Order: sequence, then structure tokens, then C-alpha cells
Amino acid sequence: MEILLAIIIGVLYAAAIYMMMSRSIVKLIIGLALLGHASNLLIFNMGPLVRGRPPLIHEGAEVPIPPFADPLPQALILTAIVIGLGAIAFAIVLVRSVYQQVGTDDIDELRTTER
Amino acid sequence: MVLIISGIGTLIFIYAGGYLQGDPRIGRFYVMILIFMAAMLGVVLADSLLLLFVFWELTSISSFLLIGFNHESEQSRRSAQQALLVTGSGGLALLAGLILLATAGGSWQISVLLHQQTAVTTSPLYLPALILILLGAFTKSAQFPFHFWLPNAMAAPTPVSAYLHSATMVKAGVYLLARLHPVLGGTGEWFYGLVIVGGITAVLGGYLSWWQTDLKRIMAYSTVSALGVLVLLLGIGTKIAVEAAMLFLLVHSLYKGGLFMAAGAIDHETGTRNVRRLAGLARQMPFVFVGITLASLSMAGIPPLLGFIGKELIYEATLEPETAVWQLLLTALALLTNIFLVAASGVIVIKPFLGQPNEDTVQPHHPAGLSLWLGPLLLGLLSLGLGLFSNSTLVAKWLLQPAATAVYGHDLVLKLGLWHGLTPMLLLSGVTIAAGAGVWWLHERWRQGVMAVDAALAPRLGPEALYDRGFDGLLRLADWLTVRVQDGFLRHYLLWIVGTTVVLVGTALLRGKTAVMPSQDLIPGPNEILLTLVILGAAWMVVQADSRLAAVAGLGVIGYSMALIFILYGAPDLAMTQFSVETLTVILFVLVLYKLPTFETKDSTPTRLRNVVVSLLVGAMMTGLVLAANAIPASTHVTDFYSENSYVLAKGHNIVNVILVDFRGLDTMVEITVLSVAAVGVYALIHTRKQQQETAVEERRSES
Amino acid sequence: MARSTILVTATRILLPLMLLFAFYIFVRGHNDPGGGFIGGLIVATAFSLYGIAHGMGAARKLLRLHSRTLIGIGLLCVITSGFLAPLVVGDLPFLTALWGTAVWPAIGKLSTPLLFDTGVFLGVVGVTSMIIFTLAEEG
Amino acid sequence: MTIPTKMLILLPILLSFLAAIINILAWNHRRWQRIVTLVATTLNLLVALRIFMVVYGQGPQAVQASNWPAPFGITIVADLFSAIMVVITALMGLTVAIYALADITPQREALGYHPLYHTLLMGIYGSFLTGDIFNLYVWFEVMLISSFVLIGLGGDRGQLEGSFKYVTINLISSAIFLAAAGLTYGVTGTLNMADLRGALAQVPGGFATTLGMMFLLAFGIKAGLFPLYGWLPAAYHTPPAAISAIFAGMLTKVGVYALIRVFTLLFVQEVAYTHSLILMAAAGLTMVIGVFGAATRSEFRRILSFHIISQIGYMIMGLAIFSPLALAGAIFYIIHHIIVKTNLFLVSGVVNWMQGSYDLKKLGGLYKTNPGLGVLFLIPALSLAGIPPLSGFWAKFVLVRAGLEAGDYAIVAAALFVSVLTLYSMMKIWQFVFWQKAPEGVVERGHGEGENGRFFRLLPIIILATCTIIIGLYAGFFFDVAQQAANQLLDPTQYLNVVLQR
Repeated sequence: MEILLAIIIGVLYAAAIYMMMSRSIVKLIIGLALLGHASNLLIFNMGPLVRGRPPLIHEGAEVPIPPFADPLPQALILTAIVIGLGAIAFAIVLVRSVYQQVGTDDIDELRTTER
Repeated sequence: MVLIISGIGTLIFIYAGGYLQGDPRIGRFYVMILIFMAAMLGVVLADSLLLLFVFWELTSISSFLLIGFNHESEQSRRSAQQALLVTGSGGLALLAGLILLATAGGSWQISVLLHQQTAVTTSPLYLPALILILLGAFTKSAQFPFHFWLPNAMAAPTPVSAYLHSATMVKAGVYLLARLHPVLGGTGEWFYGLVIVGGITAVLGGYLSWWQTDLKRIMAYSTVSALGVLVLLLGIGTKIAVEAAMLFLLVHSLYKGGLFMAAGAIDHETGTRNVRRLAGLARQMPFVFVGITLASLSMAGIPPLLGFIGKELIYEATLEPETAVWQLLLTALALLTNIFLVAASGVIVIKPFLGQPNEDTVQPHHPAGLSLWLGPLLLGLLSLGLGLFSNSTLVAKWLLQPAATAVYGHDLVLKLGLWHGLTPMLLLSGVTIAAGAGVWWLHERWRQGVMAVDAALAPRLGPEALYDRGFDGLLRLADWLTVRVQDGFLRHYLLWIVGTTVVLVGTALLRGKTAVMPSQDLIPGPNEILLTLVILGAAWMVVQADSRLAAVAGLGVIGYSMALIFILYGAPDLAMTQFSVETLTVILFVLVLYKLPTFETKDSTPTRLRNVVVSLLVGAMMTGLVLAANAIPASTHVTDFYSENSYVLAKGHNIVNVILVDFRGLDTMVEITVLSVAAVGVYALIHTRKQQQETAVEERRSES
Repeated sequence: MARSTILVTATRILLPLMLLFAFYIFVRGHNDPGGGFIGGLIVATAFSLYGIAHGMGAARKLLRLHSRTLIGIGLLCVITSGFLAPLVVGDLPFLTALWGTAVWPAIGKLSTPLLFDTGVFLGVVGVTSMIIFTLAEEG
Repeated sequence: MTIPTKMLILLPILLSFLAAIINILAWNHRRWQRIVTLVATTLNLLVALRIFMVVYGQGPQAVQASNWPAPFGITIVADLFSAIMVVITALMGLTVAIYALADITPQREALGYHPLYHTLLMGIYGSFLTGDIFNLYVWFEVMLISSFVLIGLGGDRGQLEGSFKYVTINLISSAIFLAAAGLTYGVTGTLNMADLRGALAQVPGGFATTLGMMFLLAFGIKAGLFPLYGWLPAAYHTPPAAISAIFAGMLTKVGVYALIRVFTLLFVQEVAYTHSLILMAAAGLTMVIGVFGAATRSEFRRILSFHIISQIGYMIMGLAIFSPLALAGAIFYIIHHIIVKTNLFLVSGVVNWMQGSYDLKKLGGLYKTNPGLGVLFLIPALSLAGIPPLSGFWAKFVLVRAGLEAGDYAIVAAALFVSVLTLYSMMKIWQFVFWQKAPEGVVERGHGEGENGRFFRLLPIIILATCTIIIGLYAGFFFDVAQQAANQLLDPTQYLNVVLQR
């Protein structure tokens, strides 16, 4: 499954980059969202995969019973997801403002200040 | 040198008071001149190479500000910039050279370096250091092919020209060469470098000065020529040559300072500096006339002025080298230079002061004031006096001998005098004066022709033209490159970044020869394979989507599938979060997206093909990275600590939550801040728009 | 916006239920899957649903506090929980966990991590409601 | 009052955080927000100086947040390099805050300028002080998202275009950073940077270098290295001067700081490849291409923006040469550059305020009307061009010397060549804005606003110009500090001991 997951990660990155390089502003944002997914999955794959055993300590026990999933990548991803949500939310609204100002979703039009 | 700087500086101060009378900017002028004077004194007095360089650059900057003093004139600004760039570039070369020199000699103190000649000249760093230092000195002292900035610098007010661009700043390069002569001199490289450059500069400067019409340009070119002579003499580097150089330094400072101030006085009183339009000034400006005549005679080397003694010594020096070829060549160079200078001094004095006024000429408004004629007169008289009493102890022992000793590096005794008997030098002096007079006579007849030739050649082959074209070319290249790299297309910036990533990371990955087989691999079950297929399908759907909704739906499917993966592999917290965040994201997309237009495929097929290739490369690289990382066993000490202590010490059963709120609580604190800022950002963006609409409405209302 | 009666009625019942659920998820977070972040999201979702049914203005009124204030209070809880140990006990680093001894019903022992998580909870409610309200009102 | 070290090191972060919170709560009370901003930035300067004194006197200091020992918790650590950066940040924070009193419009203040300014500073402080690679990511994010909002705040079309590019590219950088941090955890099992130093040495097959390249890209984008800098000239000239000034001074330098940190502490396995080849090439190209842009643009702030890029090259040059002297040069350069660059952006703001444009062709004559401003421009401008005895000269001098000593002649030649063009482009601004006659139709503005606006605008510029001169005159002391900081970077034994409590 690690190999499959690695392939999924690769595909997600590829899709993200492809979307970001298009001229459409909306596609770019979707690409950014995909990029976030890909990164999260990458981190998730950094701990050894364990099926169905969350890192919880049962009532009465002092330590979890192995094997259990690596908790640290999970915590990192949680942080990353939340940060990603903030970034994406802002980016979406920014895209809308840009669109309202410029009146097109063509990114190539966004170069009036760089001439 | 100190004497020259302060002495002439004082005169310039008095003089400038008259020259810039009534100009509101005179305060500014004095400040800048004072800064320059301090810097120049610093150059001369510093014992540390570094300190010397600091002051050296300061002189360049103050020179820049002074040349551009009349800053509303395009010409002034251009000249100022040119001078700064030429001397500034030289300064940077000098900096590198000095660092190399200090490394080779093991010290930054000039006084220490003076004893390190052998160590320095045999060091492998010697040649680069020498070349770089020479570049610095040559640019500053306006040596060929960098001489062109000096005549252009005449756009500065005349006091500045007199002070910086003849007496002091331009001598800094010569001073530096003289100072470092005991360390760097005595080698073939030194000799050829200085003699060739100095020789060309001397002759070229003399030649160019002779047919100019602008008084100040005449003087500027003759300054160039004099600087060439100085460099030439230092290149010869024998005892006599050094003596000659020191004497000539003094001579030149005296007469050139006087000439400039006189020219300024003329300019100030008549409004022109064109010798063709001046005549018969002797009567209107008698004191200036006396001063300028004395100075010119000194420049021409007519006895009994100091210039004559200088000239004699120069000839003596050029006759010194061992081989006859060099004797001949150097003497010829000196002779030619001096002939031109004689002619130039004729041009300066005879026509403007003694010629008959005609309808073309300009009359002075009123006689020059005291402050304007005092300087030239004093300096002229000084040339005369020092010449007459040249064998006195004052001149020889106190002024020149220590200087020459310091440069030569050994003690020497200096004897000067007007009369040495019938020597080859006297003969040469005679030839010089005679030929000079002849050349001056030719001046009137040849001027037209010379100017025509020059006008044809200079724009194409002159060093200034080359400089201009070189610099323009550089700027054009820079512009081309900038527009190419920074073209305003976000996609191109992305392409640069993604391309660099693939190249750098990919190369490193391949270089490293990391094994790309995970150390463990769970056999995927049917539901896992199905999930994989769903994600891949959704990714395809996103990439291929023609409508926004399909793309967003695909994105959502990927997000929810990820939540499923998280559930499958023991991450319920993650799954819950992913699920709710994905929902929120999709809502946001839908809320916002229905206002945006539908996709239109605008990319051409080749572009899309390129994007596909790049994306696939990135994807392959990332897969490779993940597999490689999975193949490397990692230590588990950190995560072990969490599971062992989560309950015992941190009192929580859910290890992930304990990490979030306790072990790595700081991360969460910042994370929630990020989220808050994003919310503020959304609010700000939306309200920005509202504000703008309100102002637009108000404006419309106020218009109607 | 035309409001469906079903939605209006449903949300009236749903809202307290969802709030209760959110509180439950939030409190149990330290020991079971859950926590301040998810709890906060559920609350925000509940209020947005309410807003869709009754209008955003009504939802805002129901929330009482301005979302911005909620964010501020949340962050204040977070930083306070960090400062408690160094200021009250002294010579401890920022964010060191302190635990009370008394066991409270439903929430267990009072502690600075709990205060911290409360801050996250409030912050998330503030953030999400702010985003949704702003966008919905503008659109 | 003595503050225990455990608290002291975190205080710059926490004070900014607190100020941000108060400003959120006091959203509609502009007066209070301004007071809070000034008080917090002033206090932070004092705190920063105190941190510097402690670290300078007693060596690196660390505190384990949440009281979990490293590498399990998150360590906040200040070595001399960090302490220097914190002091500079605090200085910029205060001066720009003063400038902003006059420059930021009430509309922008109503949209949250004040809290955002503090979260931005908080992110910068955090980035300089953290000893944990994932925590560094988080700090980067708070800094970034604050900058996203600030750059787009109250914006017109140009500002939105600029911020759109800025946001997109920086999000890519974040994604690369996140992936790199994840992979690092994957192969080492730890995130604490001190712990990582030992762990990365164990990673087989050159994978550490691969990770190094990823961090190079992530930080290189933020720092504005060639060819990753596209966002910078696209965005920095769009927001109000106060905002672009703090961005220009600080944000790229956070990237440079991170590069120096990871390429001295973590990725020193293959110096011949990573430093002498890749970083060196990046440094040279960045320098040259950046200054090409500066020499050919004709918009005040765009010229300055390209100069940032060019000068990042100098800093990276110090890192690439990788000798104690070179690193000291790089640190000295950063100190000098932040002050000078911030100041130049502020000056450009004043010029814009007076004549209503940033376009060189629409400006002029200021030397005649405002010679004082001319001097205030010349000090940082000449310093930037490396004219002695101002700060920039010493920075350049040390780097050139280090390069010559290490035998890297090509990069030295590039550095010297770049300085000529730097001088040229600074003089270009000088000639257009100050020397040339004001073009037709230029009206002097800004006098009607009252002396307050003038005072708040000029005071920071004067303070920063004074700093430039002081650094130039007491270069010996500053260089000594930079040298010590560089030594701590190259031999991190003290750093490792204090973090890992050995």
C-alpha cells in the first residue's frame, strides 16, 4: 500500500502542477488545493502505515498497545490542514476580488504593473 | 601633497566666494568642497590601505556631487555620472587589488608594506594585484583609455575644476602609484605598464589640448597630458625620474590652479570660455593677465619659471634608462608632449589677451574682483618665485627631498638650479620652445583639418564612444534579460520554479543513488485498491474538467477519499478534520465560484503538452522521493516518548490531541493565529471592495 | 432568499442538538478523537445552517458576540493558558501544562491544556462564522 | 526589572501576539490601536536589546516551550545570529510603525492593519527564534498569511495583481517546505533542528542533500533567489510605502536566515556540491540578473525591488563561500541591508507623498526644494552601493576579502561588477528624482497635511540613516559581533548543548 500511496501522491502533485500552470484563475486555485492534499498525504505516508489502530490509550492502560499508527505525522497534518484551510479560504476570496477588479479569469491579463 | 591640498584649497575658497557670488547654493558648495578637502587629506595622510581606500571613494563621491553642481543641466548630470562610473569602477578594482596586496604583503599598513617589496613582488598575487591597483590609479588619474571623463568633468563650476580636476583629486592616482612604488615598483611589469600608459596619455593629452577652443577643455587635456607625464616618470622609477615627478607635481599644481582660476575669471566676466570669441582682455583684466601669463610660461617651461626646471628634470629622467632604444623613445615622447604644451599655452594667452577685438568677441561686463584675480596672480607669482629661488633650501630640502625620498625608498639628496651648464637637457628645452612656437603658429591653419578628422573618428573609435556604446549595450542586454525573465506572466514564474525544482531535487535524488523500495509494504486489500482508483479517477476528472462544478466535485471526491484513507490507517482525528474542512472548502468554492466565468481553454496545444510533461516530471519526482524516504529507516525516539508519556505525564488518552495541545502546543497556537488572520483577510478583502464601491458612489454623486 | 419551512423547523431543533454534540466532541478530545478544532467547526456549521434558514442577520444575533470578538477571546484564552504557568507558578516555560485536582462533571480536571483547547474552539467558531457571514452577506 | 531567560526569549513573539489580540478586540478604536502598536513595538525593541545582551554575554539561550525536553517539545532558541535578527526586526518594527502613523490611511486601519502588522512581526520573530523545523513552517505561514492580507489591503487593480502572484508563488514555496519537513521526519524521526544535525548525518545515500535541495527551493523562493524571485518585483511596488518597506526589509531576509540556518546546521554533508556549486551559482546569478533589472527599470520601488534580489545574492555568496569570514560578511550584510533597504522604501514613500508618483519620469527637482531629503536619500543609497565609510562598504569589503581569500575569483568579479551597476542605478534615481528639473505639472503636495504627517514620515528615516552611519563608523564592533555569530554557526556545539540540555 505504501507504493500505491506513493503513486497517488505523485499523481496528485502532477495534477496540482498541471492545474496551476493553466491560464484560468479558477483552475489555479483548485491546483493549490490539490497541492495541499498531496502534501498532507505525503506526510501521512512518512509514518509506518498501520491498519485501523489509532494512537489511543485505552482506559486503565498507561501506554497504547502496539502496533498503533504514528501519532506525530497525524498531529502535523492536522496543523497543516488547518493552515491550508486558512490559505485556501483567503486565496479563493482573493481570486474573486481579482476577478471583480479585472473582469476576466485569464491570469495572463494580470500584468499591468509589470510593464 | 598636504601643502598643495590645503594651500590651493584656501585660495579656491576665496575664489569661489567671488565666482559664486549671489548664488543661493554657495553654502552647499562649501560643504561639499570641505568634505572633499577632508577626504583628500585623508587619502594622502592615511597609513592604512583600507583607510586610504575609504577616503579615495569619498573623493569620487564629492567629485560627483560637485561636477553635477549645476544639476538642472543635462550635460552636467551626464558628466557627473560618467566620472563617477569610471572612477567608481576603478575604485572597485583598486579595492580588490589592495586586498590582494595586503594578503601578499601580510599587512594593511603602508609603513609595514614598504619593507615587504621582495615578498610582494615574488608573490603569485603580485600581477593581479598590480593590474587591479593600476586600474584604480589610472581611472582616477584620467590615464588613457579612461581619460575622457576629465574633460567632460569641466561641466563643474570652475573652482571645482581648478581644485579637484587639476590640482588634487586627479593626482590621487599618481599619489597612490608614488606611494606604492617602493612596494610594487622595480619590476618589468611596473615599468612597461606605467611607461606605456603614461606615454600614450601624455602625448595624446598634449595633442588634444592644443586644438580645443574651450579654455577649460584646453586645460583639462593639458592636465591629462601632465598626469601622463607623471605616470611615465614613476614608471621609469629611477632617482632622477622620481625627483622629476615630485617637482613636476608641484609645478603643475601651481600653474594649472592659476590657469583654471584665470579661466573662471574670464568666464565669469565675459560669459564665455571660447578662445575664438575672446580678444584683448589684457587691458580689462590686467591682474588676471599677469597671473595667466606667468602660469602659461611655467607650463611652457620658459625660464626662469619653475616649469623650466621641471622640464629639464624630465628630460634628464628620460635620458636615463639603460638601453638606447628606451632613451630615444621616452625622450621623444617627452619632447612631443612638451611641444604640444608650449603650443597650448600660446593658445591660452596670446589670442584672448593680446589679440585684436572684432565683432565676434565678447567684452567683459566689469573688471574682475579681488577674490577672482588674487588666486591666479598669487599662484603665478609663486611659480616665478620658486623658479628663481629654486636652489634655495626651502624648495629642495624641505619640500621635494622628503617626498622624493619616500617614493624612491632610499635617501637621496636633491639639487635644483636654473643653470646646469650646456647639457642635452638644455638643448632639448630649446628645441621644445622653438617647435612649440611653430606648432602654435600652425594651430590657426590646421585647426579646421584636425577637427574634421577628429569629428570623423572619435564617435566610432574614441574611448569615450566605446565606453558609451559598451555601457548602452550592457543596459540593453540587461533590459532584454529582465524583460525575458520578469515578463509579468505568472505561469512563467511558476515554470521557472517548477523547472528548477525538478532539476535540482531530481539531480540530487539521482546522484544520491538512494534505494527506492519501501522497507515494508502492506498488501493492499480490495477496498484500498478501489479507493486508489477513485482518487486517480477524481484527479483525472479535475484535470479534464470542462466545467467548474466538475472540477470542484473532483476535488471534493479526492478530499473525502483522503478522509477515508485516514480512517483506514488509524487516524480518526484526521479523518474528522479532513471531512469537515473539505466540506467547508467545497462550500467556499461554490459560494464564490458561481460568480466566476466558466473555463475557456485558452492554452495552445504545445503549451499544454509542455505543462503535461513538466507536471508528470514533478509527479514522478515526488513519488520517487516518497519511496526513497520510505526505504530509509527512521529513529522512533520522539514518537516513542509521546506514546510512553502521553498518559503518564500529560494525562491524556488521545495521543494526537495531547501532541496538539501540550507537546507541540506552540504549533497549534500559531496555527489558530494563521486561521484568524485568514478570516481577517477575507473580511478585509470583501470590505475593501465595499469601501471602493462607496467611494466610487460618492465621487459620482459629487460629480453630478 | 426563499426559506423552506422544513429547514426552518429543522434547524430550530437541530441547532441545540448540534451545539450539544459539538460540546461533547470538544470535551472528550483529550481522551478520544475530537477536540477544540472539530468542535468549533461543528458549531460554525450549525450557525451557518441556521443562517441559511433564518438569514445571516438572525444567525449573527443568535451568536451574540461579533465573530471578531470571538476570535479575540479565543486567542486570549490560548495565550492566557500559556502565561499561567510562568506567571502563577513561576520559573516554568510558556505553555507548561498545569492541572487542577478537583474533578468536574463532564469536563474532568481543569487544566491549562483545556483552556488552550477552549481557545482553539472559540477561535475556530469565530473564524468560520466570520468567513461564512462575510461571504454570504456580500453575495 | 529582570525577566527570567525562560520568558525573555519568547517575549518578542508573545508581545506581538498580545498586541495583535488587543488590536482585534479593539477593532473600531483606532486611537487605542495606534497606542498599542507603538507601545508594543517599543517594548519589543527593549526586549530584543536585552536578549542580545544576554546572548552576547552568556552564549546561546534556549527555552523548551510546554516544558518538554528537546527533541520532544518545541525549543525556542536564540544564538547570536538569531539575537541579531531579532534586534533588527524590533528596530524595523518600531520605525515602520511610526512611519505608518502617517502613511496608512484610516480605511486600511479599519480593515485590520494593526493586528495584521503584529501577526506579521510575530511570524518573523518566531522564524528567527524557533529551533524546530516544523515549527519554522508554522511561523512562516503566519508571517505569510499576514503579508498576503497586508499586501492586498485596500488595494486597487495593481495591488491585487501583485498580491495574487505573491500569494500563489508563496503558497508553492510553503508546499515545498511542508513536503521537505515531512520527508525529513520520515527519514530521521525527529523535527528538532539540533537533534536533526546528528540524525541527518546518519541518513544514507545522499538523501540528506536531496532534502537540502528542497529546503533550498522553499527558502530560495522566499529569499528571492534566481530564478525563483518572480513574485518579488511583481508585488513589492504595489502596497503603501510603510507596508512595502517592512516587507522589503524583513521578509526576504527571513528566507535568507532560514537558508543560512539550515545550510550551516543541517546540510553540511556535501559542502562541495551544495555550497560551492549550487549556492555559489545561485548567488552569482541572483546578483547579476537582479542588478540588471534594477539598472533598467524606471519606477522607484521596482528599482529598489530588483536591488533586493541582487543583494540577496551577496548574502548567499557569503554562505556559499562558507568560511568564517564569509559568513560574518553575510551576517553583516544582512544587518546593513535591512536597515538601508527599509529606509529607501520609506524615502520612496515620502517622494510619492510629495509628488504623487513613483515613476522616475514624473518626478524631479526635489534637491532644490528639499535638500534635506536629498541627504537622507543619499545616505542609504550610497550605503547600498557600497560607498565607504557607510555600512554597505564594510559589508561588501568583508565579502570580497573572504572571496579572494577562498580563491573564488569569479564570484568576487561578479560582486564588483554588480556594485558598479548598483551605483549606477542609485545615481539614476538621484538624477531623476533630485537633480533633474521637475517635469511639467508636478505639484508639491503634502504640506497641507500638517507637520504631524511630515514628522512621522521623516523621523524613522532619520533614525535609520543614523543607524547606517553608526554601523559604518563603528564597523569594527559590528563586524566583531557578526564574526562571533558566524563562529557559532560554523561550530554549533554550544547551540546543540543548550538545546539538547547536555
